[in-house]
Amino acid sequence: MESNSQIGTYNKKGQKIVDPDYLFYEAPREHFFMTGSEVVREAIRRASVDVSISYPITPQSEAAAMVGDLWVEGYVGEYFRGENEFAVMGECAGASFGGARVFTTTSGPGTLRAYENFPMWVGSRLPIMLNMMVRGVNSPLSIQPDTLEIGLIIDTGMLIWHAESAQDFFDYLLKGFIVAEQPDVHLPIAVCIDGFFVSHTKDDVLIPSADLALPTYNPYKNPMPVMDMEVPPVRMMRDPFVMKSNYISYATQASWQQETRAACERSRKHTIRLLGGLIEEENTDEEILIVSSGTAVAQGREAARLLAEEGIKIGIVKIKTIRPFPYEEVRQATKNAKIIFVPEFNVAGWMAREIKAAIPDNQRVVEGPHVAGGMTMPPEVIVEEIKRVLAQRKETTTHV
Amino acid sequence: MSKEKIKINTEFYDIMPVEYQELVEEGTYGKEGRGWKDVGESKELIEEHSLCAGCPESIAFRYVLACLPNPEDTIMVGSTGCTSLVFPHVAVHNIHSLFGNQNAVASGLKRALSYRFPDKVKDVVVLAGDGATVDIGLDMTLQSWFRQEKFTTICFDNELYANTGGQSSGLMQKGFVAKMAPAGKKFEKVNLPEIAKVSGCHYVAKMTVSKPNRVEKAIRQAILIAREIGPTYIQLYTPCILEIGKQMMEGLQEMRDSEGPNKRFEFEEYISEEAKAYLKTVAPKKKKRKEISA
Amino acid sequence: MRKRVNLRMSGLGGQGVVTSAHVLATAASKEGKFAISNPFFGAEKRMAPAESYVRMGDEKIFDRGELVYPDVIMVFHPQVITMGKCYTMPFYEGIKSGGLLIINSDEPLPLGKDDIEFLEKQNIPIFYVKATTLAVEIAGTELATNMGMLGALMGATKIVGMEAMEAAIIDRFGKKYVASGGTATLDEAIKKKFAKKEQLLKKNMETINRVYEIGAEWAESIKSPMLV
Amino acid sequence: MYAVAEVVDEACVAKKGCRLCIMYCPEANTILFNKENQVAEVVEQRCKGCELCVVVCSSAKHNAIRLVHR
Repeated sequence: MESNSQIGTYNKKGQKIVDPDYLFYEAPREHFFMTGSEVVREAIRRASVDVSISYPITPQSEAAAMVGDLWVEGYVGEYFRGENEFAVMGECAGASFGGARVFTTTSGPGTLRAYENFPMWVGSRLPIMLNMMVRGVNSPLSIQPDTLEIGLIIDTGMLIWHAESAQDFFDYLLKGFIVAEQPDVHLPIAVCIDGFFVSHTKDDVLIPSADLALPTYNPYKNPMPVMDMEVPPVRMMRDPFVMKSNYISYATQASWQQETRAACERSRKHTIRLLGGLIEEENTDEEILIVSSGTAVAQGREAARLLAEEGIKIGIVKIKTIRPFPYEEVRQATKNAKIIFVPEFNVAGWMAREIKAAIPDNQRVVEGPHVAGGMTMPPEVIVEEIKRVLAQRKETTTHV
Repeated sequence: MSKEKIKINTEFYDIMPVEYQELVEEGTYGKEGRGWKDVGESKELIEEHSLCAGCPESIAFRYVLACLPNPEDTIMVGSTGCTSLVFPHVAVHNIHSLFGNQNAVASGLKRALSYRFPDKVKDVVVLAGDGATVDIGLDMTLQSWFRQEKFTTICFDNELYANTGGQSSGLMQKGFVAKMAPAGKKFEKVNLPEIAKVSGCHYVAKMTVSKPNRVEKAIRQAILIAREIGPTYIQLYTPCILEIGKQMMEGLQEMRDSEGPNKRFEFEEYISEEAKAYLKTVAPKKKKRKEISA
Repeated sequence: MRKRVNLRMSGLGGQGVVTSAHVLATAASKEGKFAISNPFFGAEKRMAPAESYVRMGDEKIFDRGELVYPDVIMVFHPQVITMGKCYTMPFYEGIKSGGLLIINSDEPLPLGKDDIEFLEKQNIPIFYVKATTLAVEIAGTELATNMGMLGALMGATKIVGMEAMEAAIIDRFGKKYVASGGTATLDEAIKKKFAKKEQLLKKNMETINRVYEIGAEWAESIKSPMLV
Repeated sequence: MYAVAEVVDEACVAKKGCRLCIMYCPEANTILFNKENQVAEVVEQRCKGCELCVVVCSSAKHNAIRLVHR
């Protein structure tokens, strides 16, 4: 991937530092059957993380605690429990400003409590890895899976990836560091999974040896000065942008926001290479498609199987990156579709909105089925919804 | 960072701002025994800023910057408020992230720097207003002390929210009529120095900035103790002359009026036993500061 | 065996329904089958309803989460039925025709007339097994109830082999395992009960083996197509 | 029209070690000590005219600084 003097050397734990590409594509992998929380532990074990800060909230608590074990074992440089999520994200920011590779996890109400930090991370170009194990955020209290949370962070400017399975989860965590830390990207990344559906579910995952690790983060590739008094300029600005009512300060703010958005777009080329594209297509020449992300795709795949048994063929489009959103890819993949179903685990239907905004003739999009508040979405429910809509459309066509 | 690192390539010298050139030529990075007496005869590590004419906070800023024992390896963390208008003009690396999370940011920063530079002294200093320290950020202020994070917290206490136009704050005096306390503030000025003592701070000082010698000694002790022992806290009265209805030349008098016996800002200092013992070990070596930080 | 078998385990917090689901799925995985297991997503509390799910089969499984249409339902405690301590009402809701019910009870439970009619109509046999009684008898602790239930399932359906099960048990109890609060506490209780880890593994396997025989005998006696 | 401070060189006692105006000026790098002439001097373009230097100088009875309009 890049020439790096660390490659081939050994870290304090005796892990061999290898080229990321070797770790991702060439190193032999062994089969494990483990929960999503354990997947976090195994990914972070190989990620050369300098600092991790945790706070308990279901369903991410187990993963966050296991990262603490890694710290005791010496795989993670520094670790502690912060006082609340707003503070934790501030502590992560501090560590990242100080040049550390930083990892943390959060869920649901914790994510919203921490929210103020995310656009700040983006504006400060801090490539922090945030693992979001999403769950319900509204009252009455719910600790159940619900993806509304992702819809709420969509426009913070972070890279947002959504993993479907334990395997995705492992790979996205490691690859996410690499993409987020590219000098032309250098942004925080949220690797999202559906809480419980992935975090607490035992699933198959192929993992390379624990004797291998990613190269450490090189903070001096940061497009912004690292806050360590090791590099000039020590004086960041001649005049502060803040609260100065003049055109230049507005323009500076605006162009910086555009630049961080552009940096997010620039992540495409790295992500396409590492994830094999921003979307994954299956039978997209069919007229009926399911397009979604995360567990909704997994359920969609099962629904496709059930429908195939009845002779109804449907295709699947899995969206891997919510930001940057794969507009062109989705347009291409759906160009033959007559009906596009967007199953979602939230009440808002943010994914359907994104897709509708991306494609022509968006009356083709059927928003749903939706479940929320932790409700499960059995494949049978998706099948029923697809059949209902198909019957309705047929009826409408007949009447016309 | 040594002064070497900020030296300007001769080819670019003429296009660099004059303030930067002065900083390279006359800045006090690495100077032994630096203190407020350097001002007027060297380039200060703070540049022209946009605070009000006569603002005592500006005086405090000058003293703090002049008295940092190790500015070449000091990183400051600020918060939102009047102080955030000054930090862009400060010649040490400094972070503004959000309002109230300054002690959280400093915790992460200090730990990252200790991990990355195990053999180097990297001082972290938080400098924020009273709203940031005591109201919105109190949780993180206290928790960083509970966790014994090794950095210094300096609170510029002007007893109100100055930058937003004079609203009441937790450090405002009881009975003071201000925006958002239209019938007078209902509860006592929060006694953060006392809270700091029981929350694990090893050095606590409360004063005005009317006496630069005293400020210098406090800053120096607080930073040295934080480096070796644990958290330290300094509360400085920096009245907002604008919001308390004073003329721009009256700030100094206001401070002097507030520091007499039994007044709100009567000088108070607390040093933990552990910190006292430590100070004894560094006192004779004061002139060999370089060795300590090496 | 069916191409895909979905199992729902209903019990009370502390009985090990989550552990047994994970162990069963791990065993299936070790046999080269595809499997996915997960608990019901709640804040499980001691003696409050608890549920977990296992899906296993010959092709890759995507489906996850709460299992609505099970082939097999295992009831770990009579109160799931008698006191309605269950997330699903009635407790057999969603069960597929030709499925199987395994209930931990020393004697048959007084099911309602409608329930009995439904289960008969759907061709669903009920296997009552004294899992807790046997666990106390063999392992000396009711905490081995879940092992008894696994033995009953294996004996009745041959869903996974004994070798894979043993490997899964070693996976779970033989090394450091990170569990959430309540489970971790119970793990400690079990560890204290047995002086050595080997003893714990041995007693677990003994319980499974003994109840397996009972399950196999029962299956022999009823000859249901599901069980072949 | 802006008011800025101006040092009356003849009256300034900086050569005797006085640093009152330099010390209490709220602005950085604004009142400097001129080593050559041994007096305080004001960098006019930085001065905001707050008059604090005048206050401290006159209360010490040196009366070496006054405000002038530029």
